[in-house]
Amino acid sequence: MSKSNEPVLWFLFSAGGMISAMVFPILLIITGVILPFELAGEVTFERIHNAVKNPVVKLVLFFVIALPFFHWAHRFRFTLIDIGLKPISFLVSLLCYGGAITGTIVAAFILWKI
Amino acid sequence: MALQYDIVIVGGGGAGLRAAIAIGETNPKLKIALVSKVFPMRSHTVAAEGGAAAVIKDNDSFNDHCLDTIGGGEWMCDQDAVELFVNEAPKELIQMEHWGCPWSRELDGTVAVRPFGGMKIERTWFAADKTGFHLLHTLFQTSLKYNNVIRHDEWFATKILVENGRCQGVTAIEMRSGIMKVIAAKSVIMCTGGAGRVFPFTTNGAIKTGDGMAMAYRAGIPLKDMEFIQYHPTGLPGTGILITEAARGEGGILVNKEGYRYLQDYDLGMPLDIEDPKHPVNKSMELGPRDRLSQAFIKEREKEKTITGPFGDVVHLDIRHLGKKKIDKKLPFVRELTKNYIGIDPVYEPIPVRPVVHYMMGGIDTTIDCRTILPGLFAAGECACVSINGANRLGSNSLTEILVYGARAGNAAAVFANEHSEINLEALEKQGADEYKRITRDFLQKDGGSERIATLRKEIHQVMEQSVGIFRSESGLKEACNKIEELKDRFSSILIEDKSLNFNTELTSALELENMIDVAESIIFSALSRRESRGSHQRTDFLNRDDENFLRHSLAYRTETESRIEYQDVAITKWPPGERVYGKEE
Amino acid sequence: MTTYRKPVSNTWWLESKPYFLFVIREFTSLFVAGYCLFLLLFIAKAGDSQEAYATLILSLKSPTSMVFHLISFTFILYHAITWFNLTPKIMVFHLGEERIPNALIAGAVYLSWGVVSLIISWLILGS
Amino acid sequence: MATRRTCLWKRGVKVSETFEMEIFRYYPDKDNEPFIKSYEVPFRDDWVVLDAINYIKDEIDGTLSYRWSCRMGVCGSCGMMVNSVPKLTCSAFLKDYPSRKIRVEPLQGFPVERDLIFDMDDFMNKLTEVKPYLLRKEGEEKPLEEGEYLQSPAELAHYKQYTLCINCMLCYAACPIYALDSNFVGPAAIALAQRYNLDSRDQGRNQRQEVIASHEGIWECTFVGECSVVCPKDVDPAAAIQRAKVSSTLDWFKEKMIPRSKG
Ligand SMILES: Cc1cc2nc3c(=O)[nH]c(=O)nc-3n(C[C@H](O)[C@H](O)[C@H](O)COP(=O)(O)OP(=O)(O)OC[C@H]3O[C@@H](n4cnc5c(N)ncnc54)[C@H](O)[C@@H]3O)c2cc1C
Ligand code: SF4
Ligand code: F3S
Ligand code: FES
Repeated sequence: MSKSNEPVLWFLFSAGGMISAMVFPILLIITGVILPFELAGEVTFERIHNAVKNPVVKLVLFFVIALPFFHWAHRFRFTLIDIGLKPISFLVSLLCYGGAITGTIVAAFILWKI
Repeated sequence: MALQYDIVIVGGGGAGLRAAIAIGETNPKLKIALVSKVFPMRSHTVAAEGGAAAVIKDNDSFNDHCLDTIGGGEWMCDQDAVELFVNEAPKELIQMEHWGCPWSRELDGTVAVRPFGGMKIERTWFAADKTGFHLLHTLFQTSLKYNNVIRHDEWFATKILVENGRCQGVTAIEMRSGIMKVIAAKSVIMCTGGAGRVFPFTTNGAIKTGDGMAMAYRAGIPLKDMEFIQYHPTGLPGTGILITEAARGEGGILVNKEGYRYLQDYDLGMPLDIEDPKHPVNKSMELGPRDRLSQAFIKEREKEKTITGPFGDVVHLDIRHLGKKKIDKKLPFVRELTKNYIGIDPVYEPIPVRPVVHYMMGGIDTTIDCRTILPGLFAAGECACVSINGANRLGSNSLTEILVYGARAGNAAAVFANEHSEINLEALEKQGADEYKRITRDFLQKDGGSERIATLRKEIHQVMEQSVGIFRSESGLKEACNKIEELKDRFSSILIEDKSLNFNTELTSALELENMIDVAESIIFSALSRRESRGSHQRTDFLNRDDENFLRHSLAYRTETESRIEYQDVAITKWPPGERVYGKEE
Repeated sequence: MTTYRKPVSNTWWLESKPYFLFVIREFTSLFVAGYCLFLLLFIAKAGDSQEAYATLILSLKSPTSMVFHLISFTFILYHAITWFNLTPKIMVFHLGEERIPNALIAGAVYLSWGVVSLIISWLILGS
Repeated sequence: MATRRTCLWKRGVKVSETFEMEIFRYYPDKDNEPFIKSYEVPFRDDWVVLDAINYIKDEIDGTLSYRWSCRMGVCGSCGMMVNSVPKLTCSAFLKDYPSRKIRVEPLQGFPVERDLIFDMDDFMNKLTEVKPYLLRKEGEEKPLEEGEYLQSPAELAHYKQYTLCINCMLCYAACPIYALDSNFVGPAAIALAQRYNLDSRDQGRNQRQEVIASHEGIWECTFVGECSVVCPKDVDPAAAIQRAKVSSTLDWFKEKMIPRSKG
């Protein structure tokens, strides 16, 4: 019935869209001002370090990064097509989803390593 | 080159689509052409609001539906046709349900019914207040299933082709190219709808110019009961947009400028308080028949009890007491229309209304099988007169009629097509060529001309409103006869600026105008000859009903100069003529 | 018969405000991806060593970082708001005949946004 | 006489001089390039744009071609671009354009056949493709004698909104995606498919998915949302499409996760 792979791509896009909308604004505030300017007192390296080493946190972080990559890929693909790159839509898709897959692998690798 | 079909249906409204589906279902081998001057879903059935009547609930009976219809039509209905109609009605509406029509429902999931004017028991099925819209779209969408139905959308039919004493097709202009084609067929069904546009102030859309009636009339087929024209009591001033009778069915009331429910003065019963759980009482007061309500308005105006406004006099239709919730659920379209078109929110303010031309009881004379006197030509819907509506149609009977008789016409035409296979293509092509010549000569290649289409149209409007309105008289009608004569004359010097082929809507407007003049003529002559008052035909010089002489259908035949009127007996089976009783025990 | 078709220019999205806002909405995805990259960097450093992390925090004070964060924040906020506002269109609930009003669903989404943001701050920054 | 303020018909009609109305004209047989022609029209408070166009046709220039019929916003034929916004001209009041600059063009995104008339064939074909009629499984049709299918008001409420489409094509004219790629099935056709999919009496969703769940179906829509903004009947086709995406995605997962789950 599902005639294409669009459902998966759309699912990843939506999940990524939701996650980025929910958590990115607050993360931006934290990494943009709170941490550098110590607005919430000192947050120690140990605290952050231990957190990112925690397997559960790692798993969560993996999704928080990988899904938004797919959100970008899907959306950007259509944006480019809509504003005139339709003739090379295959190439556009390749680059976008390719980018997201690369991003996901890199994320997995980084999280794995630490 | 002629197109060849087994059956051609002219008109893609409710009647035409129902006919097409009927044939599509039972005769998948027959090739059907559905010719319509607008895309089928633009047909004016789309504008019907209130509902469609059929006996479905336990408290109702076929006998009551028949009697309401016949009494409502002041005994001018053919009773065999009414009985057939009433018996078939529930089946047709259930069929619509099975095709997906979103009927409004009771809590238990069965279809809901509402009261309507002139009906003793509530039996009007409805889909909020967009019933015609839902019926038409359901029919149109369902028709897409049948690949033997070939649509010719935006083709304008101009002439019925008769060969060898049989109807063998029509000519039609494909509007996008402007090319005229002969559409040959073994049988033809006319479903072209009404002709409200011959009047200035009407609920009818621009396309309702009586084309089919005029084509039949010119082909020698009589138009029946043309003098009976329904005014709906509640149209919006200015535009003539309809406020459905369902507004009164749900409990809305009509008041004059003093806030008085004036209908009680016109033999329509006594009002109950609007808070009374028994309000509104069926067949009484606001739920009386349309002819009586519209006439009451004129009398009220004579007493200077109506309200004056820039678009003429009005009375108020008050539905405020129903409350926002009920209005939004049952009458959302009423609210949408009044807000958009006159800036009134009926939740908070009464709606100004006045009578407006709404429906043609008369039409192409047909038998109960939808046959006309011309073999091979059938008709159904508002353009036809079988007749179930008599001198005054009851609201919500007509949507059901287009289904019952639409299907019947389809079946009858299929039988006819199966029995008559020979078609004289050569002769038809020649007729087609002549018709094309006529149109080119009279319109497309005509030089000069001085009469604007709009001017002539306005003049017909004027004369119709003045002389064939709610009340008529001999002197007015005679003047109208002369006027029509004059207009026919002036039509020959019509001005056509557009000589191009593609989508030449000036040409089609001219053809419509020609049709309107013919229909107007038949109306005026029929009204002149009927020297009595009955239903919607009220003569100030003949105040009473005259069963002795006029319990008969009038048939208008075309002649060189004017209509020739003949009469035909009304079919009476079980219900002898009696008094019309509203607002009291029968 | 011939027909006329108005050509669509590649700048169609500059020709009307709703279209322009739509394209801006779509372009927010670039900043989403950009911030993803930044997060990766942040995690790599935080998972590495105290020095690496400290250098990163220091660099966050730079104007470049601030400009990056500010612009990203603007676009991602636009993304978040448009996203939440459209959610009720996708999630349709009925209670009997009545449809649960869009405002209620959107309200619930905004509420959870607040809650999620609080939880995240608490988890990262502590009490 | 002016007793109430809100009431247009009572306040009286203001006919304040005239204004210039610009109309898109195109003759396929005479010239290949369309042009804009302006006409001097009375500016009446109670008039809609369609009234002004009718005035032009009746009194000034009989050669102007356009579609209209019901003049009550229900037949769907009078859609045009009014100052670049898709509108039903029978419900767009002149008084809502106080600047008195009105330009009328055919709905955008469609081939123009003549003046304000565009070619609807594409939509008619798409409508046919999405099977907009009630489908029942073999042998599950209820005979007419057994009466109606039961459907509660709540079940009716689930799809009712999507039945309200008048096929006016404003949504197509508003959708940039359709303008860019006319293969896109488009808002109204998808909303109508969804209308039947959500109808408790219908069992034909699988048959519609072929077209709906294809690339040219729901997946081409990028949720611009303008279709719903211009829709005169609040059908909200944008929502219909997004909801179809959700259910098609669920289908995909069901299919992949639970092999052979469909009967
Ligand atoms: C505002 C309004 C509200 C109404 N409400 C109700 C109601 O609540 N209940 C009720 O029972 N009735 C109601 N009626 C009456 C009812 O709607 C009509 O009588 C009925 O719909 C007529 O259907 P039809 O199929 O005969 O004609 P139409 O629907 O008018 O269709 C006519 C068809 O013929 C085609 N046609 C005409 N001329 C030509 C030509 N020359 N060439 C090619 N094609 C042509 C048109 O394109 C169109 O497709 C209402 C009517 C109006 C105007
Ligand atoms: S969805 Fe709305 S805008 Fe689109 S065709 Fe239907 S009614 Fe018109
Ligand atoms: S405008 Fe077009 S892109 Fe989708 S939401 Fe509407 S169909
Ligand atoms: S004329 Fe029918 S919708 Fe405008």
